[in-house]
Amino acid sequence: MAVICDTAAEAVRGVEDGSTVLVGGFGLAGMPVALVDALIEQGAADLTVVSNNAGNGDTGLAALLAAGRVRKVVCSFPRQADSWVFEGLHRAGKIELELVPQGNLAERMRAAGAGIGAFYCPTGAGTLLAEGKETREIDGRTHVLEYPIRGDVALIGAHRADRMGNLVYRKTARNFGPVMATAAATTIVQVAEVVDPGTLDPESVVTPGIFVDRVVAA
Amino acid sequence: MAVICDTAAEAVRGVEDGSTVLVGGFGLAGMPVALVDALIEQGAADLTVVSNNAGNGDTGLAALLAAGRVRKVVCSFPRQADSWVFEGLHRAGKIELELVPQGNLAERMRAAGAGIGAFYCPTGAGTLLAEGKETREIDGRTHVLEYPIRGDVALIGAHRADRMGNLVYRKTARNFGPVMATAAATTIVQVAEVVDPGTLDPESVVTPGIFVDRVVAA
Amino acid sequence: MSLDRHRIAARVARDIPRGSHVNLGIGQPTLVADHLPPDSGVVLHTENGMLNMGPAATGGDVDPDLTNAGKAPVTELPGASYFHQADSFAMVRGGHLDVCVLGAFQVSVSGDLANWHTGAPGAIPAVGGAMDLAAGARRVFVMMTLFAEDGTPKLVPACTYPLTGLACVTRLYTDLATFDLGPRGAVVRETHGPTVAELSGRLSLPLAGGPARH
Amino acid sequence: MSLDRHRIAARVARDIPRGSHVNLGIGQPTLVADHLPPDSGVVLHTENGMLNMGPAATGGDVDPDLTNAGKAPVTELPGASYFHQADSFAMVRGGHLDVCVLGAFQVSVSGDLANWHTGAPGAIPAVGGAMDLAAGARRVFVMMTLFAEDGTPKLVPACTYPLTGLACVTRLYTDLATFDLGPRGAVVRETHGPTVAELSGRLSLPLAGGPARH
Repeated sequence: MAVICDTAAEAVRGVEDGSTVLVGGFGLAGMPVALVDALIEQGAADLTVVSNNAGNGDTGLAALLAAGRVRKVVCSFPRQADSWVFEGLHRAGKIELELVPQGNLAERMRAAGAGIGAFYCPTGAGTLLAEGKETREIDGRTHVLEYPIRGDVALIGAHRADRMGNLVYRKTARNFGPVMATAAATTIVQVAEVVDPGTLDPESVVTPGIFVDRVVAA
Repeated sequence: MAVICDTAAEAVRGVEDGSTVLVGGFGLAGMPVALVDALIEQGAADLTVVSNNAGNGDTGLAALLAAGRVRKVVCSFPRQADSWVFEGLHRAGKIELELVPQGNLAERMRAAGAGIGAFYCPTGAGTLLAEGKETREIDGRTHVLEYPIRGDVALIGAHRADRMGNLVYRKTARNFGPVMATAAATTIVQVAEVVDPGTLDPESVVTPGIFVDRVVAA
Repeated sequence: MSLDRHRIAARVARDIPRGSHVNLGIGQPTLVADHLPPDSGVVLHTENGMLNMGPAATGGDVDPDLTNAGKAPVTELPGASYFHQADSFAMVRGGHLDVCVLGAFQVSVSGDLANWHTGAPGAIPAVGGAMDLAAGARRVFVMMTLFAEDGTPKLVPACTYPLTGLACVTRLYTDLATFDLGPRGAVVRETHGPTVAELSGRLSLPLAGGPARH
Repeated sequence: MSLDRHRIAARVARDIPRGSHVNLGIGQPTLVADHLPPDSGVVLHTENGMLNMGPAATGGDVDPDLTNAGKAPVTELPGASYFHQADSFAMVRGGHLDVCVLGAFQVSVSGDLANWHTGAPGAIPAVGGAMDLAAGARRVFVMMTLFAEDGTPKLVPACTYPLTGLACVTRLYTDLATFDLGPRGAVVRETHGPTVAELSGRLSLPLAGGPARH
């Protein structure tokens, strides 16, 4: 059952050093900035962060990186006009990078949430990013074996939650939130508003409350 | 681009003998009865039908079976109080059955729609239904290798469509529709109502029009 | 005194933690819902695609588009959500259900489950979501009578019926006793009438005995 | 005359069938949208989770929650839908996009694509959805200049940059010519200025020649 927290600090309590943290957002759309700020304050270090990007500008994920708390970033698109924090750390050898095609990033987290032990897919076959991975010919096409990506914690942003943890999102800010919510042991959500059960249309709930552990309006 | 048809007969035109037809519904909830009736009229035979059940009562899928058009049923739950048509045919050796756990049925069709060549999952490991299938130990647990189920045609029921083929469903009648829509070469949908683009809330569309080929209000 | 199926259901309900997400198998396990306290916060999952399912629908509330996994008309509670089959079984298989309660033909002392197929020649089996639930739920409870109508034990050293899942059942609720199952074999948690020694004899099984007897 | 990037984009747009579902890669391929006729019925997919994306947003229409794959603010058209990343890439990888248009560092005559990594020491590569699009779209078009700024051909016998996908590009649109690519090698569909023989010489490649010259 989802717990509704009063503060972002309460929501991120207990994240341990060495955790794998899934961080939602595509650039800043859907980035749970208040939760990431609270995590910086909370102090967990030696983190592996899984996110589409490696931080934009100086806020959110970029600030967590700048604070030196992240050992490794697993992402699809680290290099952008405003990814100077990551680039500086990476060039200085202070942060590890695992580059994963965006579809594999999403599907590997879905697999973690859906009880799929591994899956075959053609993305990246024959490229550097599949080097060393097991392959198999299926229907005449080379497929690469991919394993789930699980989080100890997911920090995601959504638009509204009800008190049972059901979530709806807004436009393309939906992006990785619903997938990460299924893939982490503890899913923590930042929303604009918490409403009573029965307020959200049951046909339109995107993330059912079963996947949500903590919610904070921030 | 979805084609809006005037009649169910027009919607099912061209289904060929020997096709694999995915038929939506869980019992009668979501069963596209008008499309199945039109398919009986259309005459395609020697079909493989993939559906959760093997027909209920004497209408819909049961009527298609009774008409002798189905060579094989792939389903999770053929035996029910009202599945006399299937049982009679099966006992008489006139229809083949492939029994698939419901979660594998859904996931194997999702795999077909999502470009997954095969996947490992623990369901059924060590049981009759996994006999002869390849297995692999992952994280200390036996996983069974499962392959996609693809349809030549999907016949599904939804609640409303817009003219671009976007679909919404009603309550638990949603069941297999959204999954089958992704897994067939041609997806044909029966709805209660066709509306103009812009009428359905973009946040609440369950099946985007990209998966829909033909729509009929019936 | 031995328990009727309603009292077995009540006994199961007592062990379901507050706020759990629970799937109740079709048939007798459905009765468990009637014994959950109104403030339990338990959220029922039905694998045909819904969370926070309400009680059976009657009269004007019956909606052919709103059924449970047994295809009986049900209702929705505030905070419900609907989803398609792949998402529904992702929940089941991904380990998100806290508890699932199933019926059984046979259960072995190590927790193997047989509940989908008698194996009789000519029988048409039906599996539905049973194998997914057995493999995916965090805890699998079984409720059944301890003996078949002909007196044959249904808790056995090893299942003779085709299996639904291996080593998946952690607790067994019956009319005569409640057991923990696992690698150590069957451990009696409590009995309803017979002594542990009597049960052991009737089942022809070694049973580690719990203290409780009701 | 050789084409500028807007005219290359217009040339690509002409080959996109009416009513197609299309993904336009970030950068120059985005320009193709400006050249689709208003009644084309083409539905644009953006892999961050939307179908029927509209033009760039300006002024008061800018919404930080509504961006394209390049993270630029965009608009929605009637009939749009939103979905999460696993669903978005299920569309891409499941073969549901009719056409995807990408940029490239290099393309080989057999359709290999290199567009994510220069391979330079110390370079931080970024792949995004390029490998999924290359592997999953029914037809992969590339638009690029035929030669790099230093005059090096970008259509090559075999890519020297790290690959994005093998044998995936079916048509290449450049400033100087349009090519079909595949197992037979590069076939010129039309040129914009040079003759096929001139192109063949500058590229040091055998080219099967199409008749059209514009």
